[in-house]
Amino acid sequence: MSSIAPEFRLSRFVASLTDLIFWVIVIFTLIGLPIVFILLFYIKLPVIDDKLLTPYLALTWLADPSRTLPIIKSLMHTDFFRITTFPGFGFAALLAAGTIYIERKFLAKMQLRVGPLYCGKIEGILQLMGDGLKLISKEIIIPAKADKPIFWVAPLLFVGTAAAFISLIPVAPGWVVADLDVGLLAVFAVIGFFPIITILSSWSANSKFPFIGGIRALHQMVSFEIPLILSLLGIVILTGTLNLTEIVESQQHYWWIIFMPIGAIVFFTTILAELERIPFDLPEAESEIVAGWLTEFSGMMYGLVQLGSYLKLYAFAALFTILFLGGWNGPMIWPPFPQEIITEGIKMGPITMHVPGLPLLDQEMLNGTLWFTIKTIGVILVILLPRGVFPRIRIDLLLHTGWYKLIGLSFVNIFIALALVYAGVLGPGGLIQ
Amino acid sequence: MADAVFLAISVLTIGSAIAALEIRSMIYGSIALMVTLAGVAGFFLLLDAPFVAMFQISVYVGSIAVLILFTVMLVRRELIFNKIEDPRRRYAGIGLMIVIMLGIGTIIIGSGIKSMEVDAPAVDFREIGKDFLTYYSPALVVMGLILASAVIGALTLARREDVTDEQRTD
Amino acid sequence: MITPLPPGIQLEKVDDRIMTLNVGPQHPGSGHMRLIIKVDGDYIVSCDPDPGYVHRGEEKMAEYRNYIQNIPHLERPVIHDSCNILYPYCLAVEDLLGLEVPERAKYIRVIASELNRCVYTLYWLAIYGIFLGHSTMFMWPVGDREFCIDLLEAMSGARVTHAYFVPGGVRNDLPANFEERCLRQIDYFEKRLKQYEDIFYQNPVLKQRTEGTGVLSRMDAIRLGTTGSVLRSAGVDFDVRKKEPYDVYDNLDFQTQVLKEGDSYARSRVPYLDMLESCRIIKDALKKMPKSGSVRTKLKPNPKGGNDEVYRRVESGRGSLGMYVVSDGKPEPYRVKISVGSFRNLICMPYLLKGEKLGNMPAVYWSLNYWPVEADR
Amino acid sequence: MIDFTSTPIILTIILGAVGVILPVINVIKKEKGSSSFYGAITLGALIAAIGFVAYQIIADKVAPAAIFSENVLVDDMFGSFFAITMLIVSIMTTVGSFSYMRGKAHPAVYYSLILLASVGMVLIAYSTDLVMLLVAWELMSIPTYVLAGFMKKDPASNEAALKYFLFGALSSAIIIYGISIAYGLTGSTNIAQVISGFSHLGPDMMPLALLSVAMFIAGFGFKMGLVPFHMWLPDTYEGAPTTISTLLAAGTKKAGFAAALRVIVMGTVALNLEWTFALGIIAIMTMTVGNIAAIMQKNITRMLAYSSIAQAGYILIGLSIAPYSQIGIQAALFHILNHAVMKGAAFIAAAGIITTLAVSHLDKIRGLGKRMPITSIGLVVSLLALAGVPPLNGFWSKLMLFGSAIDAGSVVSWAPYLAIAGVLNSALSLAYYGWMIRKMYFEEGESDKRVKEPKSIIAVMVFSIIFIVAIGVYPDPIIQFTQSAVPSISTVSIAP
Amino acid sequence: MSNELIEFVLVSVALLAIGIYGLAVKRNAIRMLFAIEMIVNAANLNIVAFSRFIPNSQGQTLALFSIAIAAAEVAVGLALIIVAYRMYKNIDIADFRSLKG
Amino acid sequence: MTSAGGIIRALNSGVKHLAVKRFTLRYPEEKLKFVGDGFQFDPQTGVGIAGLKGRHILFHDKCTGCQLCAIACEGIAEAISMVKVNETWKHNKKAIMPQIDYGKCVFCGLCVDACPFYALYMTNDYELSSFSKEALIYTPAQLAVNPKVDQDVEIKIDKRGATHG
Amino acid sequence: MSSETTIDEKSSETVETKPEIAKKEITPVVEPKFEKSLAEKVVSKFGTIVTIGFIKPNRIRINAKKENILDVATFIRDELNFDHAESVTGVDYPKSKEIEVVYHLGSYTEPQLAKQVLTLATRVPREDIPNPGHDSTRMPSLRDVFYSVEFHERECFEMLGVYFDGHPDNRRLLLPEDWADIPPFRKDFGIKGR
Repeated sequence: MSSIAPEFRLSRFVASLTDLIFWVIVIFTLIGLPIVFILLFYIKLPVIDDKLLTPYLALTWLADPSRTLPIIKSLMHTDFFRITTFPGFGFAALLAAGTIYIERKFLAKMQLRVGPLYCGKIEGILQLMGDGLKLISKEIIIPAKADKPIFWVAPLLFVGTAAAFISLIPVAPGWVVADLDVGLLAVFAVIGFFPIITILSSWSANSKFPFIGGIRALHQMVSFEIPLILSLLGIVILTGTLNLTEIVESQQHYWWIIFMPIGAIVFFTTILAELERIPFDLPEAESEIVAGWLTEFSGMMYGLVQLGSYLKLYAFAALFTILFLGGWNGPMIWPPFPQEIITEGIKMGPITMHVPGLPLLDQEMLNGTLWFTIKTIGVILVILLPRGVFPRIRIDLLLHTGWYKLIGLSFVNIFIALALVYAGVLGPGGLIQ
Repeated sequence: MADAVFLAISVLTIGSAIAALEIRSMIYGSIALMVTLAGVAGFFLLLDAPFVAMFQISVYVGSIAVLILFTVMLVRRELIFNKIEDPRRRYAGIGLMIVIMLGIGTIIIGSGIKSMEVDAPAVDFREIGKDFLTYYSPALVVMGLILASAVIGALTLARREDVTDEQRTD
Repeated sequence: MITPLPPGIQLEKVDDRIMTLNVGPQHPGSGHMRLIIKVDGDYIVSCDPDPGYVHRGEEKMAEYRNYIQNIPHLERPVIHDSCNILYPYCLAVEDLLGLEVPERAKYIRVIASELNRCVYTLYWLAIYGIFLGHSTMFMWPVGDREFCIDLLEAMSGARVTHAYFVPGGVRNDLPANFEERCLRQIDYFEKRLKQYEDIFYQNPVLKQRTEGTGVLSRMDAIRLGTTGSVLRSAGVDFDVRKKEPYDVYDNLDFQTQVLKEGDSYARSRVPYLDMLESCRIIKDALKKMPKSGSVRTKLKPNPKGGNDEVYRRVESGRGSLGMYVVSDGKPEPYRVKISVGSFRNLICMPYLLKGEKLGNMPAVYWSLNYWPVEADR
Repeated sequence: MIDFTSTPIILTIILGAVGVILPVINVIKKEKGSSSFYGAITLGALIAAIGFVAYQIIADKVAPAAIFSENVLVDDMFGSFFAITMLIVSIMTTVGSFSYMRGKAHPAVYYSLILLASVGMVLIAYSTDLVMLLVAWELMSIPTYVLAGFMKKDPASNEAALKYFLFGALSSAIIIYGISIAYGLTGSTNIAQVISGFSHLGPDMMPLALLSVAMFIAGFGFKMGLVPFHMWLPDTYEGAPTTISTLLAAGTKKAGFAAALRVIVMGTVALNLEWTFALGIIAIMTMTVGNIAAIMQKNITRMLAYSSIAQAGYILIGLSIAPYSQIGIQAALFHILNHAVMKGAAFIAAAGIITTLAVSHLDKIRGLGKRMPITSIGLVVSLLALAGVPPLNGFWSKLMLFGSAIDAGSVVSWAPYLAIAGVLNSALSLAYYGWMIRKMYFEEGESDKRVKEPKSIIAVMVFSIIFIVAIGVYPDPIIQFTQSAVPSISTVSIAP
Repeated sequence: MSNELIEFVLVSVALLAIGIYGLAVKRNAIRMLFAIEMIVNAANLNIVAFSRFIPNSQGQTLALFSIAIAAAEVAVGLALIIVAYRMYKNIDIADFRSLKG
Repeated sequence: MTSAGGIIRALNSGVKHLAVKRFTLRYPEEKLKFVGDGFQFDPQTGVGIAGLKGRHILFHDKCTGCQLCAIACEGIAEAISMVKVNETWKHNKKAIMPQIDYGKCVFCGLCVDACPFYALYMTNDYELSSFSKEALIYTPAQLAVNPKVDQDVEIKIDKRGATHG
Repeated sequence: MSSETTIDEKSSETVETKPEIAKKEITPVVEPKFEKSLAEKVVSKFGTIVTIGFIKPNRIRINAKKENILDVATFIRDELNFDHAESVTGVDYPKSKEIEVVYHLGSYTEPQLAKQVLTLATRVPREDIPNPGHDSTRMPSLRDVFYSVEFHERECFEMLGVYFDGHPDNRRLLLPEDWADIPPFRKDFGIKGR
């Protein structure tokens, strides 16, 4: 009927499929396995049953289900696991990916639409994967006069900085990649990198629209960093620490949002600005400047920037949870971890598995993670909400808001905190503890 | 391990310091300067002063580097690249650099700071806050005046005069 | 009465600080037109509109077709408001040919015309929303437009290019159960419209952006010969439906919506208030409409007009829309001139944008209720 | 913790608060404030400050000149002396700016920056801690960078400010480096402890200490305009707004001497070094280079700039022979005060000439004596005083300086040569001062029509003439005052 | 703490020398600013390195002060450079020749 | 404070709409139901019968080959041309019938108005896409086929909003 | 297309049966009072310079010579309070070698006049080989009288080649920059295929 759709032949399809499988196997054995072994080499090798767990041993033991768990446990002890998987990148990327899907569905619901629908049969749940595949397979186009090294590196740096931000976030008691004493200051330091990456990438594209967008982003981020920092000083005054874990622990009875609602509001507003989300998405104001500093990105570079910005979204939401909503604190709703598993072992059919202690996956950790995730998703939803409600603000009004109103409000917040400390209500040796 | 890290950071710092001055494109020069500053922050971390390190990164990367990049991008594209200098002055400069390095280096190596003991515990950064509020409190006030004057002055200088005030909303 | 004239458009002195921006025709901030904007920093020094990218010579084409064949062509400039652009043509041709329109057809015309006004205004409002970065305000009007389009489709059989009005009435009678269906949908539509207040018109961010930008004073609005929502937002009470009622508008109960401010916010609000009035008109017309009767006067196959000229105007979604038809006794008109609101409001653009911030450009530009295709004809 | 009611703290509060509030008033006030409104506020604040200092001295609440303290600031006579000097300079600048700033943009910022700079200048003299010194130094420098470039439409002002900024930033960077070494060697930033630490250093550490002191000299020398570091100075003084040149020449330069007195001299004494000889050489070089270069100038402000380099050389005589003569530092202080007034008056007169006649070339001021009589008389008097003509105050301070040099000749053999060089240089300087006076009074100008002189300039002129002549006639009280401000310098007093 | 003090001080001296070299050779205002920043950073490194071996916190306080001072200086300096650029359309101070003498 | 009130009001409105039914027609699966079958015209009374203006249907037994439809289309879209058919009808001596090019047709329905013999109607079939231009030209034989369309979804309005169901 | 239609043949001839509306003195059955009073005001002021084209309900047509059009327009603006122009139209009459320029004037300020549209028409000479802007097809611009005609006159200039003296910005508006044909709304510009 038409000349566009090629004719389908099953034999060719099967042949191409076998071809593909063959090459996958070849490439995996030639490149993948060595990479796996190299990675295993860098994992700190534990001693199990008086034997040093070499990669070879680990690989052979993996066949024996009773020995799998110790290996996984030893893996969970490593920094590698923390950085890549649980409190670090993997967990955050999972939440960020979920955020993208939630955002689209949520916004669609508010706008009386359907949102992603077809990909993945059930309400378009695989849409994100489809988008990712599309972005990966697209050609990366670089402007001819672009400054290529910076242009290439900027998206990677953006994701890297976002990942560094994530590494400072404590998810559950003891579960944080980098537990710094100066955690909050480190957060400020990391936030400072984003405008630089933005301005560099927009400059390197050598095009008018990205540059105007980049300059706007720069103005916005830099001018909102000040109320961001000031709004958090109240908490520092009250807790007397910069360590994020200690800040969470100080909220076991009361969340700081109760005492500092103004600070929370200011911080939330600055989050919106730092994330370039509506109503502060001036850098991407499409009716004036096409897509802001993202105009010239294409293919996976755009995908990386999007990944980075959603990681940033997660990180800021998590920071809000930690600072104002009590982090992982919450009533124990996770059922107690059965002691029998630790002592008796699991009986599954013919195999009885003895697990000599699983100190990592205990009740507190799971409960904390649960509460943290619930609160963070709640904050993310509230961050997403303005996108459906507000129009874009103008640049001068934005700066006016940042410099006049928010800074004033954050000083009010600081004075409230100081008053609480001097009145002896809160802080070291206060009435409420 | 620490030695390797130290070596890496020092090579990075000094190399990028030279690059910041010598690289042709001024944007790359600014990036190299940022690397230098970050390297110094790395030294601070090695020296158990995380507070100063984070402060350094926040201030230098968060504000100074942005300002420098902004200024560099403001100037015309052809000015972003260096002019070729007078080679005589260049050799004189290199000579001066070597003289200073050797001279002060000899003084330092010859002096006794090698023998200073190193087992003192690192200073807790909470001490800094106490210092600020007790001994250095007048200096802190004056510091505030400095920042105020810098902000007032920089704003007044960078403000464009030919746009009338009616056109500004605020 | 007439105050001194504002200066004409003069090209500014070339300065190295002044940058020229071509906003359009492939720019998301303009439709099928180009604005040559000179900016000094963030401020617009001059704006020179350059329409004509979709000029099709409809007026010339109309001279080669007879009065009936012109109908599908003349609605092309504004396919979202096609009933209203055909309306003056039909009125003028009726005057030329001396046709009487049946009473029921007049009411049907009014209903179709008001529904079409809603369709156009919602489309315009949706784009205004997306210009200001309000994505919900894009989706809602486009969705709610469906109610009106559905009704129009039931009436005429087409979703946008209806070709429904003919000289002497309308093409076909209303379908069965139309009154009940129309009332139900219009009631719900009115309810939906009221929800726009919360999220759009009373939104403080929107108010900040649009209030006080691009202010057009009453005197300027009159002198520049603006029309429609631009004129009414500046405090001039002028509506062709009230001032020169055509068909049955003098029987119907409605009010002219006038605001005083003359800024972008008022300009964007007047069409919205008009939509609410349109709902009232439709409900009233449905009540007063004769339940049965002829809807179309029978026409000869090739009607000829006398040696005469007629100028008729109606109130369209963008203001007064006039048709000047000159006949020389042939089946084809000798000259057709379409005087459209978009073209008349175009003259405001250089005056309102001058001295504004570049960020205000979309807000001011689209609030002028400008439809490039109609202005170019 | 330092006492809250001590002089430096009160001064900081008065001047700093007014300085910060002025721009805020400018922002809040919708209509454009006039220049004189802000000028009047500034003048009020400065007079209140100087009154407070005088009250503290008269009420005998000020400690004797001590140099050292446990705290970062000390409330002593040395500081009070410099505070009065600096505040006089600031007042002269402010009053002179009344006419200069008329119709210019941002008067509020201008006066606020003058106030903040005066806070810095005052606090330098009071500070006894290196951190405090550094911070006060910066508070003095940063507003003056801005002030030097305040005339944004004027290329000369831009260039002047940029050069001044680059050298100033370099100087503060070097000072920070010097402080770092001093801190590393002694473990403290308090000057007292630094010096005591220096005096107990082992011999292998001594080169580092010397390096530190050398860096201090270089850093302060940039501001003082000593000869190897003087190349920015004429450009800046010429290009900057002339009233600001007053502040730079008469104010910040003297603040450099205050810092030097606090740090360098003590350091050199503590280290038991022959650094005094190097200072002496620098002194001779400075005055000679300054005077010879000044002869060749054709521009009033540029000539005055070179002349101020030369005057720095005279003052340095006092510093270089400080350990050997009782009145060395006293003479230096006396000359600092005199020079502040004389140079201030000269620059303000130049500013008056530039604002009213819009000329700055020496050939253009022919017949000025008839066109602007009061300004001319003020200029002539201050020039003669600068040259050291007998009945004026410059004579007495120079006499004391050269006398102290001769006095020190009994200890070190090279000291009298300083006096000889000074006398020769004074004679040399008379050449160009006389040249200028001749142009003003004995040559026919383009017109003889009298020009209306700005009242503020007249006020400054009258004040400075009275001051110069009165001290020239009866110098005793000031000499008493300077004597009380001189800290006693000996290795004994250094060890706390 | 396996590094010795002298290593840090030597790095600091290297930075100081590079900064002075830059000031001596370069005539581009922004480059000169870079060089000054390097000297300040060298001093800061020195201070923090010394303070690691001295049992008080004055050193780190001093470093914080000097970082803040450098920030203020850079802000003013860049404003001056921008003003000069608007005037001359150039940032090379060797080309600023309105003042002679 | 009014701005804070406005912000809260807008947010409240947004949150409330999360509970409103969505108003999207899932087009390929659902098709909106139209009034009537298609547009017809009664030349006797001069009034049309409402219906969708979709693709035409041609009744071969009524078409006389009078070309009035083609003449009507002449000034509008030139979509109708008369072609020979291999049929023999008593009332159609020339054996010509309209052939419609849907690449040009604007669906105005004036050809239906022009037909005095009730031979040309419009149906509610509007899915005429094709990969080639040639496939859009419908011969009289193709036009004679009555299209089969299933359109069953209507706008439903209830308390929680309107929806297609 | 299969057949030649009759419509085509007729329209391609373009017989000029109605070249001059103005001189034919169409007399309506009932002349409305208010409109007549308005028209009489103009006639009493200018006498024979102007002629009344027609007086219909809500519509008046006044024909004027192009030399007097500025005076007539000023009078209409100042005395009759018509304050804006709704459209400016040109009608080409090749037979009489003239182009008629028609101004439709309306009023916002006077409530009585809201429903009135005053048609002010004038005629300018037409040349067979047009050279827009440089031939005799020109008339004074009404821009200084009715400000709103600015863009309309620009359109009239490019579409019919009537040059308006005194218009500040007589440039092309809608047509492309490289349009080099005769003005398209003249009758001798034919549509392709017709």
